[in-house]
Amino acid sequence: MSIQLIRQAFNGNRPPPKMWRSHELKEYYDVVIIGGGAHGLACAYYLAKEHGITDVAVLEKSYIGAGGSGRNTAIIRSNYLTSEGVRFYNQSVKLYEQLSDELNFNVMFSQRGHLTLAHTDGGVNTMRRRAEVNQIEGVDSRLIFPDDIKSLCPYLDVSDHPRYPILAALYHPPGGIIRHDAVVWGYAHQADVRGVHIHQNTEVTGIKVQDGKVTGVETTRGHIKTGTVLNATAGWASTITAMVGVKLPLTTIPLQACVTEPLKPFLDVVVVSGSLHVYISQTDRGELVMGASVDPFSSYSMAGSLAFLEGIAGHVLELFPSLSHVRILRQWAGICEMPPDYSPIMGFTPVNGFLIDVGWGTYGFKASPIAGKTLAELIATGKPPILIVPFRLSRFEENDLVGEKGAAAVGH
Amino acid sequence: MLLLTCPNCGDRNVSEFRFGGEYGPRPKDPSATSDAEWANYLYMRHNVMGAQTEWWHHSDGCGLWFLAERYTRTNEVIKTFPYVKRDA
Amino acid sequence: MRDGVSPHFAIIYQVSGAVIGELMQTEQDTLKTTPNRLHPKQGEVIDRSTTIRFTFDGVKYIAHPGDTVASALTAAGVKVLSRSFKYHRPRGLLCCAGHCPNCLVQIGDEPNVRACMRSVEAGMDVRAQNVWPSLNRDLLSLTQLGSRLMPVGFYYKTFIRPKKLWPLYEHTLRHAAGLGEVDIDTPSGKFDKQYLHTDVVVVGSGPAGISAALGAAEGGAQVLLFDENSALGGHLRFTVPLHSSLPSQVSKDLPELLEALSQQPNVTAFTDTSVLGWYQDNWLCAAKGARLFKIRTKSVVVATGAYETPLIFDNNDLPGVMLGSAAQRLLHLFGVLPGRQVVIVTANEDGWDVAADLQALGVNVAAIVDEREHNACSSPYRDGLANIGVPVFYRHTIREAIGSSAVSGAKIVRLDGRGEIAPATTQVLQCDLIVTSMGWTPATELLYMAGGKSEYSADRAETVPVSTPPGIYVAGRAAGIHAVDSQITEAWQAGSNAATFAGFGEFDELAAQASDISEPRRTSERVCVPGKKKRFVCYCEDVTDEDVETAIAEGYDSIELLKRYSTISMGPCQGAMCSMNTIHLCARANGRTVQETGTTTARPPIAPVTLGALAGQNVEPVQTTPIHQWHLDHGANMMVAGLWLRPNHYGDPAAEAVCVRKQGGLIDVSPLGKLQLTGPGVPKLLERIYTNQWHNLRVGRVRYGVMCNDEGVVLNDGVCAHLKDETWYMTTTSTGATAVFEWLQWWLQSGWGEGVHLTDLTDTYAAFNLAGPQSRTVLEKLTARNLANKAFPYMRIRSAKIADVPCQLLRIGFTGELAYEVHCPSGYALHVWEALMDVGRELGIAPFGLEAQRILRLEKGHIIVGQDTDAMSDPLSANMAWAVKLNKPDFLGKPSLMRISAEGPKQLLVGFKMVDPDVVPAEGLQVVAPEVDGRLKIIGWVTSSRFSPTLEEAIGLCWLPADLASQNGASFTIRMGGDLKAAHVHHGAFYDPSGERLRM
Amino acid sequence: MNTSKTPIKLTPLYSIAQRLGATFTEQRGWRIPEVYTTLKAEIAAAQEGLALADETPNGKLLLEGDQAESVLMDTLKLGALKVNEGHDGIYRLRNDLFFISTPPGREANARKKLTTASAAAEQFVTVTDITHGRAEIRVIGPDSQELLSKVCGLDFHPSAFPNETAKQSSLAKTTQLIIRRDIGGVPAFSIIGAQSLGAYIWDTMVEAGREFEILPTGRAALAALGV
Repeated sequence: MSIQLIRQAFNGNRPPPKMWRSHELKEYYDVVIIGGGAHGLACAYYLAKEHGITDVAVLEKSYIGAGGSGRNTAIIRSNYLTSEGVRFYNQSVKLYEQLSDELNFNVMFSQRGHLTLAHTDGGVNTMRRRAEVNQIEGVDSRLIFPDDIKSLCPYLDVSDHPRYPILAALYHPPGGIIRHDAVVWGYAHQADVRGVHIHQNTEVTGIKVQDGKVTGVETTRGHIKTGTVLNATAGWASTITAMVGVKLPLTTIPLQACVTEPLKPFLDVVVVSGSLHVYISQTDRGELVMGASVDPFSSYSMAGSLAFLEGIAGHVLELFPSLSHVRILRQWAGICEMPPDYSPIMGFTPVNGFLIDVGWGTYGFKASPIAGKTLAELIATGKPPILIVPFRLSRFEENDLVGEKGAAAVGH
Repeated sequence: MLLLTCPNCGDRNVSEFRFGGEYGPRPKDPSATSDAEWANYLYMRHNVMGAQTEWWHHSDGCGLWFLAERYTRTNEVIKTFPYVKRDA
Repeated sequence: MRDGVSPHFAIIYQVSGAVIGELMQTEQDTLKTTPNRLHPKQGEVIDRSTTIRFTFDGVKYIAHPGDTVASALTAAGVKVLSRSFKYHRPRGLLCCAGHCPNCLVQIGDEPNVRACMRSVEAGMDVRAQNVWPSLNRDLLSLTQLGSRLMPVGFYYKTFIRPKKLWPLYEHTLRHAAGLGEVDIDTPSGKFDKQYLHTDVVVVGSGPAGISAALGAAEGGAQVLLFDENSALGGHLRFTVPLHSSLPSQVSKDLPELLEALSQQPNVTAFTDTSVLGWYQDNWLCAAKGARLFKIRTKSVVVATGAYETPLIFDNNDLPGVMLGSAAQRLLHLFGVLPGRQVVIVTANEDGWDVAADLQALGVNVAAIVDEREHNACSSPYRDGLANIGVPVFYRHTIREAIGSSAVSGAKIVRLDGRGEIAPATTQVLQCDLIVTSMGWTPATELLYMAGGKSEYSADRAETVPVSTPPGIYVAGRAAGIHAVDSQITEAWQAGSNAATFAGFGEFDELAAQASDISEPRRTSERVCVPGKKKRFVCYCEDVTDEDVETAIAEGYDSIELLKRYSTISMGPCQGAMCSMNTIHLCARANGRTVQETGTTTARPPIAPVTLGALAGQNVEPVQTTPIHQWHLDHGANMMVAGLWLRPNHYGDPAAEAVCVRKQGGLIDVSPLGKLQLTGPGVPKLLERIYTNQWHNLRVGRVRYGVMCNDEGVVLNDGVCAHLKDETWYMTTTSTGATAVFEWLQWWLQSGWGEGVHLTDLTDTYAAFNLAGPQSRTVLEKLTARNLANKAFPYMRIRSAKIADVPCQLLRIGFTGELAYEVHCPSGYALHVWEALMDVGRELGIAPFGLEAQRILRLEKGHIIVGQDTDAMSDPLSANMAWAVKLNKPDFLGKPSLMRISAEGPKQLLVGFKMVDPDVVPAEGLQVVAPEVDGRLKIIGWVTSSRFSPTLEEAIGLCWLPADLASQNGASFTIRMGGDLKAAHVHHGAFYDPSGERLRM
Repeated sequence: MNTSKTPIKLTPLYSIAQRLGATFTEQRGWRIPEVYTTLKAEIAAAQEGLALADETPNGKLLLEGDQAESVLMDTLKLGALKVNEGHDGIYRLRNDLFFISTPPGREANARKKLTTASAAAEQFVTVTDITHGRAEIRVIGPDSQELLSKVCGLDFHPSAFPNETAKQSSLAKTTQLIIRRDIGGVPAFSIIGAQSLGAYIWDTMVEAGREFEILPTGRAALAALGV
């Protein structure tokens, strides 16, 4: 029990402390971060905490966490295909493991284990490939077979199913789920405590560039002078980057999710099926949170579709036939900016002082702590940390794409 | 569900179609492009939040590839039209 | 009106006393009586002629057909139906309309059923949810003792340290949370879907909905009318509408409206059908039991009514605190008394209606507590109720519901001139029922989803629609119209406008404009009466008004942040009961107006819907070849390959492979993509889409080709034959057939199509590969065509009759043996296959499956696109450089391949053998190099591996760094389990490297 | 060279019919169910309820080319057809693409005629026989519209889908050509799609049609109905 709560319990009418404050827009900030999601706020926090850079504004056009940070299905894992991906996300998981303590805010990271199912021989091979790469990189991850799958997740149908038999699964014990909003609020609070200005309802309308260098930002609340701008706007990244005349290799596509009514706990692991395009977990409150692959066409619209609900219901029942009476309570959508190689784009752009933290596709939330930390280091030192070098924008021109694409497409 | 007008078959549910991405023609003379120009063609996208010209394929219908202009924020389709080769 | 409607007026007055008497005699010890059941009355939906039995937590109850679980239990005097989510407080009926969480129960294997909406069925096993050990003695309710330590968001502030205890805390939290249970043995059930097309959809069948449907149908439009209740009529089914200018006529409104509807052939009505959401382009979704409707309409009338808004006061969640409309539903639809002694708390005439209703049916009205001044009340019952001595407290409101597990009294309090609680004015009234009628929240979810907007009207204390998108119309209470005659006239016009929008009749600008309806204020702005105990805003999540204030003070001050932090409106009611009250509280705490505070986004589904209904009938396409049944009949082990079901083997794949090498085998390769290209432009097209040369391929010849995209990534491979002058026949991989067809269609239609026609013949021809040294002998017995090597060499195509069937023969194969691919019209497939098998059997030929084929091709070092290559692989790296002609003019992928060629590939796909021939490294294992610090560096990976039954050793393909791969015999190590196993590079085919056998 | 059997053509629904215990007849070299249950019941289903028939033996040609229309007009004296319209078994699917349906066994002749005509006219027109490539399943009966509304998003109301029109659409997640071909005033729809999906489509229709007591109907009943 925290002292804070006990104090709050017996303090009678005294208002609880503010998590973050409101400020007038200053004329100048050392660093302006566009996007008040988990990435932007984490970067602000690490800038202040690790580099002593506190003259930072985080500009959010809506409320903090309104975008992908509050719309994802809150799955954390590091069992990627490439060494670059595994190393990067492994650091992220390690930061997440310490995050409640670091932020003094329980983000409820539940490392309950993560299962990726394989339904074909090719799928089994890909899972084995990932397990091997993971193990070599020191990440707990292994291939398991139906008996073990059944004992971890009794409700899965591991029978000799005609259409999508479960042949094996990649089991990743440290993977799990988290309370995504809490991550946003925790970072926002600790950034605020260190002097960062969080400006909600402040939309960027333009970026000033002189002689190839950023000089300021126009907002709906006025002009800000600055020499360093970080674009951490995820789905909207292309629209912000277009303000400095740079084109990105991104396509914005909605990603949808839904949640059921609360049920007594019966699903203890996160279950993912690539072939069936579904992932499912049960929150601590008992709801099933379910997501699918990105929508079939690009859009900035966050209106969900019926086709998504129909598809995911069919696929969930394919895996868990006993859930046919379970009711969907709510659906929603977020937007993702998909890069061609399913890997982020982080760091410098041709415009001096304009940095990007984009290309986060469907895997951005998982990376929030490490993305924030490495970008803070880049901003503070001017040197890209080794972990994010593979993710530079110039890789596309250099024909040096990241290999995560290898596993993502082509399914013979 | 979005209704899309196939220039051949008329109004159909969008689920009958396959999205073909933002319109961006292949360089006329690929051998004369620089690496940067080629990368621009392969990877870079306007990705506008607004009216976008894009390819669609009536894959569950007549098999026509055609173009649409659509507002990407609202998904409102402004118009659809068959592709016409500009110059041979 | 067409089918779908069952008028609820089939009233059966006779009580079957004999049946009940019999029941009472035999089981009087256990069977619960129904003390709260009233005498029969008009309009009730129960059939008193029979009685059915069900159990609730193991106790037996009786019900009549037409009863809901909740009405039957209330008739029996049951007040507590559930326990709350967080504090496990007892909860009873609140809305009786399926909108709140208070009556969620488990019925059999179905969790979270709304007891007030579910009809009783004989033998139903109803159980309370989330209670331990029982509903009436739920020990988890002890959590409220610590509720001061569990304010809103308490879990964010606790259990942070020590970290290792968090999993334990989490386990406890999880098991205290959740509602119903999933039974692992639940059968998958029968569900289906139907598409509906119409001109106008009307959602909600109250007086407004029915009138709108009639108005639209009159114009000639086809109308679908939906209602979530079991009968049409909306609130007219259980209210006596007196607030009309035509009091003598409106009592007949419902029968008249229903009669008019039954005369109208253009309307089809659906009861028990919830409209779940509006999606783009007027695409609606509705659910009726196990069926999902997907509806395309031209226009929509939203006549969804309103939710009655609960009042927030101390212990406002106590069983026995009920909404006015809930009490009326119980009385009129089910003949059930909600209580014996009632205190009515109100701010409008609706409360007086309820009072009159209850009084007339024998409930003692202990008091009417009206927050308005005496002169503000215009109820026609005012004097009547006062005259018979019903105490009325004007300018009073309720302060607290008294009682432990059910209401036993009400504490009321006077309001001063400013509407604040006047000190020392508290009185306690005895009662077992507290009914609140404080006003309405329009059910605007559908309107908002469709893009409509509302504004808050401070005069009315309600939101009223201010703009609707084209084709969307609002009527009735959803539009802020409460008086029944206004509802009917306005809705008629809305329906008529909807029909006009759908193309029926001329648009009448003047008539189309909604007239300015003057409505008296019915809704109180007072949403909360301060006090000292718990006051619930959100019943689903146990959020109190203090929680809301605390959250706002902490900084969660926008409505969206407040929702996420407090979880208010995120439970089963999805805000139906709490959203308006929350906005008021949020506005007040922030010192802003209700309008400025805004609302949260409305998200489908409006009513919770089962996964079964959304999934519908299981339709997952499966493709089978024309001889599928033969494979099954011959013991084939089938595997899924894309959409296809194909034989993996017939028992012993290694033996099948050996048989092909020694005598021969026959494999069904019908799923191969087969495309016909005709026209003078074909050679030019082939040059552009393949990486090698095509213009010089003569008629009768076959060539292998690789297709790349412009990134230079391998998309597909296969052979293409030059059949006739302007006719070509292309094959693709089986799972890539559709993709290649669309790919070619794209290039043809976007500028490269001149002089080319493309036809997909994948399904028109079956294809069998006859491979092995005996294949020529077999085929010769079935054809007159000269098959001699000279007449029909390797990589040629010939037409021939095989077993009297006209076929195309291609001398190609994946196995490295002399082989013929027989392409025959699909209808003849079984005939040709059986003819080949009949002849071949004598020569030792056996059928073989995909596994044997994979072994055989690996022995030849052939790659499989998609297994040995992935979405990053180019042909120069993937050992296919021989099929790339960089010196020909532009083709797809050329600039990228030129660059790769100039820079040199970084990785190469290459064959390998193991040093220990019995060790087969599984596909997916990594090639590693130990570093100085002992760590392993990944330098490649195994894409294919098998134990070769021909060579009797392990062989495989893997990706390696180019310098290593280019040295034949170079050693490297593969990580297997904890060990590193040695392997070496092998250039060329493992078997018959010179390729003599296929040219025999 | 030895051949023991005369070649016989089987439809993708042959095994299903065998399992249902149908009796078979031969139609232009195709083995086709004669009766599944009783002739009377099958006729009644088609006229009053819902029947399902395998008509795969019908000839099927594709005619492609910008000049396909003029070739058709010249050879068959056919009037102009709009897209989706049909006449005498000829359906326009696109400006440059026609689907031609012939009685069983007539496809070869039709093909020859059209090929000759396009060669004579020196037009670049491709005629392809896809008879073996497509399963053709006809649903017949007053309930057929309702049945199709369970598996396909098209509007099957006669005002939106008149007799003798053809549309290509998604049916049960597969691409199908749907032609409305009423039989003596009774609504009927031919569903024409990849033969490899034929068994799947048949099973899906049977499942969806259970509530209408759908009945497989053989050649005998169709003949009695004048098909």
